[in-house]
Amino acid sequence: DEVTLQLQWVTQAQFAGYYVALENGYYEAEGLDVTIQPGGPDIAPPQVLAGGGADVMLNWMPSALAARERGLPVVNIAQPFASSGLMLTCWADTGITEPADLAGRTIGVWFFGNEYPFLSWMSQLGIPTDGGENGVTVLQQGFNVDPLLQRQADCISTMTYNEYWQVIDAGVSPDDLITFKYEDQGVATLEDGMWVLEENLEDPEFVDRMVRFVRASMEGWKWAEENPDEAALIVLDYDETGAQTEEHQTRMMGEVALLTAGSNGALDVAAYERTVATLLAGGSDPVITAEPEGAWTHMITDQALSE
Amino acid sequence: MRAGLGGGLMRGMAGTVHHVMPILAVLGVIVALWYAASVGMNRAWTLDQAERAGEELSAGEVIADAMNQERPVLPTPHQVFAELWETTAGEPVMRERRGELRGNPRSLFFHAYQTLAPTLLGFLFGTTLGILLAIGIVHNRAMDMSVMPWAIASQTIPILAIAPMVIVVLNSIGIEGLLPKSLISAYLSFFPVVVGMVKGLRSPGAMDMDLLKTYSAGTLATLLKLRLPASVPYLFTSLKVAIAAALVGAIVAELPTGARFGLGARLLTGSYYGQTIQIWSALFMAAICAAALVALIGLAERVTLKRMGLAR
Amino acid sequence: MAGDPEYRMADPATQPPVIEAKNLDLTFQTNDGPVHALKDVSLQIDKGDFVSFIGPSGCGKTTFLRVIAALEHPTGGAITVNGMTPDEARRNRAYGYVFQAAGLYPWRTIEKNVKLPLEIMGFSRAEQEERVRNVLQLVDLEGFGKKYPWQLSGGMQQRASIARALAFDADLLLMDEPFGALDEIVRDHLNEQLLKLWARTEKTIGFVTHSIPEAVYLSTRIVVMSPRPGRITDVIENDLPKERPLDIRDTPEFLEIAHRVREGLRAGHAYDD
Amino acid sequence: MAGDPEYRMADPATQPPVIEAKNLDLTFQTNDGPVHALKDVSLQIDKGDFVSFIGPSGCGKTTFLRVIAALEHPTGGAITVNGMTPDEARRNRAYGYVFQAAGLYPWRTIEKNVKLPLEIMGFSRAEQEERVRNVLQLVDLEGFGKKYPWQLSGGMQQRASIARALAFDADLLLMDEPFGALDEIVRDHLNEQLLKLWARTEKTIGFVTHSIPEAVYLSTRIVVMSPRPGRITDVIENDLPKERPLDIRDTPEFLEIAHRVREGLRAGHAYDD
Amino acid sequence: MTAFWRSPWLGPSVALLVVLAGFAADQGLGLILAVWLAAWGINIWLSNSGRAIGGFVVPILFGATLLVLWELAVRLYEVSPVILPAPSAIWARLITSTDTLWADFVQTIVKGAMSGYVMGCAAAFAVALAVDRSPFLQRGLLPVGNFIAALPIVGTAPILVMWYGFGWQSKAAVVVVMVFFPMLVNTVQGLKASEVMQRDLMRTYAASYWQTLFKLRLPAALPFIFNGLKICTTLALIGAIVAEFFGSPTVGMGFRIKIEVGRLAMDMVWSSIVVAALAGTGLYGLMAMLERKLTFWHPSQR
Ligand SMILES: Nc1ncnc2c1ncn2[C@@H]1O[C@H](COP(=O)(O)OP(=O)(O)OP(=O)(O)O)[C@@H](O)[C@H]1O
Ligand SMILES: Nc1ncnc2c1ncn2[C@@H]1O[C@H](COP(=O)(O)OP(=O)(O)OP(=O)(O)O)[C@@H](O)[C@H]1O
Ligand SMILES: Cc1ncc(C[n+]2csc(CCO)c2C)c(N)n1
Ligand SMILES: [Mg+2]
Ligand SMILES: [Mg+2]
Repeated sequence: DEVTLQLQWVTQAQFAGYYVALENGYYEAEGLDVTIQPGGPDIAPPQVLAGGGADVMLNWMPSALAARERGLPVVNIAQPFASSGLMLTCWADTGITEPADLAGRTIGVWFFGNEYPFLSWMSQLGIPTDGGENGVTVLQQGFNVDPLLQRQADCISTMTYNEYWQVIDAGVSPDDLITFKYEDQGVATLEDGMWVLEENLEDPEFVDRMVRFVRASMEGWKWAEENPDEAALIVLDYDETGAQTEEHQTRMMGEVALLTAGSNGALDVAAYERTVATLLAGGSDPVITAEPEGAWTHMITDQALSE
Repeated sequence: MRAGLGGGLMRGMAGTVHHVMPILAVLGVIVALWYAASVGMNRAWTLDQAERAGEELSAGEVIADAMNQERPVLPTPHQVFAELWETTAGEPVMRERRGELRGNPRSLFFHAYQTLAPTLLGFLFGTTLGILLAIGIVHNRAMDMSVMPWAIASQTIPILAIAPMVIVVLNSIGIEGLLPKSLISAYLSFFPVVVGMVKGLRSPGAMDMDLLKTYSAGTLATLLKLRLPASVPYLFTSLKVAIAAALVGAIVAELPTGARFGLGARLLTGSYYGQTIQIWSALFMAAICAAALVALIGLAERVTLKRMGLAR
Repeated sequence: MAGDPEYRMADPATQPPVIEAKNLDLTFQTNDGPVHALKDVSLQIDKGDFVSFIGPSGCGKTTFLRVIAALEHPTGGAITVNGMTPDEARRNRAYGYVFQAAGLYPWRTIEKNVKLPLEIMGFSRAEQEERVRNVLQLVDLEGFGKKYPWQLSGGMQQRASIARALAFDADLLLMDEPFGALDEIVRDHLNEQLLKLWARTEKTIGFVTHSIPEAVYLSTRIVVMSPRPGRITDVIENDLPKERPLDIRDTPEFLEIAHRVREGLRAGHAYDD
Repeated sequence: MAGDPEYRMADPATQPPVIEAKNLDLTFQTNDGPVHALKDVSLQIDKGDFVSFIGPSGCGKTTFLRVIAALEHPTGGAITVNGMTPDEARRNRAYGYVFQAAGLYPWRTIEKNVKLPLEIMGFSRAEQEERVRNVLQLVDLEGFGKKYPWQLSGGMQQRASIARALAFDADLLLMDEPFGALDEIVRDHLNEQLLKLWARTEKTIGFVTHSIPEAVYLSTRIVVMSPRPGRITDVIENDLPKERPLDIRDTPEFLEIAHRVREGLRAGHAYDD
Repeated sequence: MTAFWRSPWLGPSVALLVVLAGFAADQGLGLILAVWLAAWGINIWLSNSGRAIGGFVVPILFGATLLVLWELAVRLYEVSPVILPAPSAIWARLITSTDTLWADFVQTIVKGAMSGYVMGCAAAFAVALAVDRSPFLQRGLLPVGNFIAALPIVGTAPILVMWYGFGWQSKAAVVVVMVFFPMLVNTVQGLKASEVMQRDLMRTYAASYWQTLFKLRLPAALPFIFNGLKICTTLALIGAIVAEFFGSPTVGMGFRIKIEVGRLAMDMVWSSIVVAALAGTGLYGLMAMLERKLTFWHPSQR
């Protein structure tokens, strides 16, 4: 049986579990022929899903729930990432020590559906996001750390497992930086869940395929957590751009393992509700306007984990 | 005989020198400016680092460091060329992977090939479409009035925005691989051809047209014997712009196909990981390809015009 | 001006007139007002006629020839060619036209330029070669077939364009100052050739020239025109015998006709000398 | 052929020769082999001379004029203009050149086309207007100044290009078949005007023509050329008086010279009739 | 035989056949084909009727047809609005978002594209003159210049954003790089376009370089220059918009398109595209109008 998985970023250790499952034959063992499609800054995985280009997508929950409200009914079937790796990284010498100091600063934010957690956070802090003395000036940050290094921004968005280390690799010492993890600020949202179209779940054959897919994927994740160095090498091997370095991927794998460690694949309902609460609190322009219904199911993970 | 041969050789060499010297001179100036700019732009970082480490650097040390950073703001020429060299000459184009011989993702040649294939195919599509549209526009008033404004509008649609949709839609009906990329290439390259060819096909003078009228030549004969030959200089000018556009199209199209391989993917991943040297070497490879393609068309132009007796 | 110059009796035994123009008017609209290029022009040309048009520059000779060939459309009056509209006649490939300027296609060699109408009219390869060779010889351009137009002198270009118009056998030849750029000797030579061709093939020829002797030597009728507005002021019958050696030009009959033409011409000019 | 046609005694009282060509050679390289356009051409032209060039088409008349004007460079021999190289003379704005084809700029009206050299040579506004008016009148184109070239007949375009060359007072006028597309009457008129201008201004004129009477009527010397390779076969002195009414063309002296030119010309032609 | 294909009935009968074939294959397809061919027929009739309104009505009718077809296709085949919204939905969104769209327009088109367009074309023009003037530069600068101009925008945009910041300046820089090459190629080609005799005339006047340039070569080059200017209008827009994908403040058409794609608000995306298309057509039209005024003498304009 064929399954196409749409990643939400280029091939990197963030998706190690899936590559491991592919490389180690876990998918094959489940009778699956899996294609992994890398993503990129201009690919909206929900769109690919809607267009029939993939069976499953990985997505951050804010973006997926927003899509759901826009009339694309997607459902979370598994959540390998237990916690969020998103954080804000600032220059320490700007004098920022706590979130309230962000007022009046220039901050780089990822858009493309990834701005929602930030906007919620700011609205909880009561800081306007349209510039000015007491507000923050938001820049649409390209997906690298140049704005910080060039000091075009005082803070930028980073992932614990990737961009933060790029800043460090650029020769900045951790002491020169101050970071705010979304987890610590209580505004964390779930990342990298597996989502499918709701209508497909009515098809038992599809459900069966997904059960096997999730099971094999989680097997891959657990192997990757235990063998981070080998997992990084496997990812490296699948990188067709030839741009990745072993050092960076190994470290990324280590950090990612921390985020997936707490998950067996089943969605943690409490975390889900926290995410929804954060998103509903989105201030003047909330990400979602109403509590979503049926946006997740344990049907797949229940079956996958029971056998 | 020998003298003649030697003389010919000497003249050939003199000719080469005559052509290469100015290029070298200009290149020299650019490289010098480039080094200066590199040092200027990378210096801040070196000084920042030194300050944080509490060191004092001499001017020489600052320059040396600024020219050899690992992630410079602007890499120096020698860094870029070293990278270019390593990723072309220093890497096999193919490599063995799980018993299969595949393209080696660390070879820039592999990526260049992945980009050039859709470029050429797209250029072919685009040029053909452009010429056909121009022919239609010149011969049919309804097309002239209705197609042109919409062709213009089509070009103002930001390609990067619709490329993903195009790819998604094509993927969902089972078209993937070379074709979607080529279509985006074609989309960017047809327009300069339309504009140039409409002008070219309309360029014959009144008397040239009248002559054929007295023969009662049909539309087709007029097209073949007069309009097309007269449009050749316009065609080549457009083709040069179009092939560069086709390359850009192919690179753009690589981003929403999941940035897997090709020079575009290389550029992009380079930029995610802040590897400026990789960006610049990919950029150079792309420019080398474009320049080579443009030069190729220039050559075709010169040969054609000469054969048509139009080069004087 | 000779009585009613516009009409003469058509010989009832012959075919209908090749060209019949009645009260043609043609006005060009330009950036500074209309130009009345033809006014009330009536003329009948029969099969086998050799009609010369002569008149000061700008009097509408070219315009009239273009109207005949359907390259320009009159703003008033009526014209038929072989009983059809000029447009229909054109579609029947009735015309061989020599333009006032050579108008060779720069991307074609001389040979290929001459071949152009033959290709369009679908002559066979062999026939094309044959005809090209013949006409290039006729205009004394053998050996220049492989050259490009810009490699030829002005006169040679014009001869090439004459060759091009002669290459296919159009029944109606319209020639706009074909021999303007040629020297007297070549001109005499080509005049003779043209007369021979005409006598042999019974073509109808409309011929614009600035040379009075040329007009008198060649034609059966001479149409004198005058400018602003362009109109026909005189039509002179030329009853010299059809057989015309070059030295006919020294006979009193010849000089007499030439004199009449000159008088007609002078009348249309502003200079009173 | 008359003795040694190439040299004649320069009047020691006058200035050095305006043009002095010695053994000029010019070969064009073309796609099918070299063309020998000028071979061993030697000629001296003094200030105030009016020299006509005549010869079969393709014999190198245009090429020779272009060499004088530094538009073409000889592959052999030497030439000086006013004691300088042609290029230097050109930089001193020694030339007024009328090309064989009109060559008007399509984006300029007739008036503006005539104004072109005046603008370049920095005449004052008022002077420009004045001169344009004068020369347009001279060539009988008053009232057409505001038209664009393609709105004029062939002859009118040619007259415009003559006006353009006359507008500024170059000492050396080079005219390549300027009157080719004009009818006899206009041509006579312009011939007279040109003679008057020449007599009044002492210009030196090089004049290509295909008309033997025109050459004889206008010039002080007639250079007969012959093709393949292009060379000078005869130089005929014309000792008709400087004052030349139009009917001088019927005098025996005139006809005698015309006859000599015709003989020289015929010798260079292939037709033996 | 010739009479057959000239017959006025040929077109309509073929059209009818095509429509029938379409219906046979698929109802929706048949309907779409019918609308298309009917509108096309009206267009041909209108444009051949030679009426003055034709020039205005025909393109609009053509566009309206496209829109109707689009709407039909979306409805008949139930295309998901996250893939392609219907024109009616786009219109609804467009008229309620004019403030945002206007701000984006000013940021991207007026500040980014137009300034870059002017600078880029002017620079290319100046370089073309220099290159044309000096054979040394012609042989040295042209190949190198071509090479630099061939650097693809997706690569240069991030770098230029890094150098010139997130504001419109970096967008203008991208546009400069983008329009440079087409303008250069066209201008250089145009400067060679004058005829030999026209140039010879100038030589006989011993006209200076600048005189020849202004009085002969530039006028003769205008058709080519306008070619470049026209192509560059659309390139400038694409450049400015695409550059915003690589970093921008929170305003601008590229920014808008990008974030709204992420939010799957395709109606807003298309609203921005509509604005871009209108702006591009307007700029192009402006250039075409200027061209008509200044090169009235060129055969292609007569
Ligand atoms: N396309 C045009 N637009 C405007 N006016 C024109 C056009 N063509 C010709 N004319 C005008 O029409 C008149 C007649 O021109 P035509 O070319 O017929 O003269 P012609 O008798 O052939 O002169 P020539 O002997 O000089 O060739 C002239 O006054 C000319 O200016
Ligand atoms: N640019 C060129 N390239 C090659 N051959 C040329 C070129 N220009 C002229 N020729 C050749 O040189 C010879 C002389 O040409 P030129 O134009 O001087 O003749 P001409 O005497 O002016 O003739 P015409 O009276 O027909 O104008 C011709 O055989 C012509 O083919
Ligand atoms: C289209 C798209 N682009 C970026 C992200 C956010 N994101 C997910 S992983 C990652 C890189 C981490 O190194 C980023 C930026 C997204 N969700 N979707
Ligand atoms: Mg005429
Ligand atoms: Mg000549």
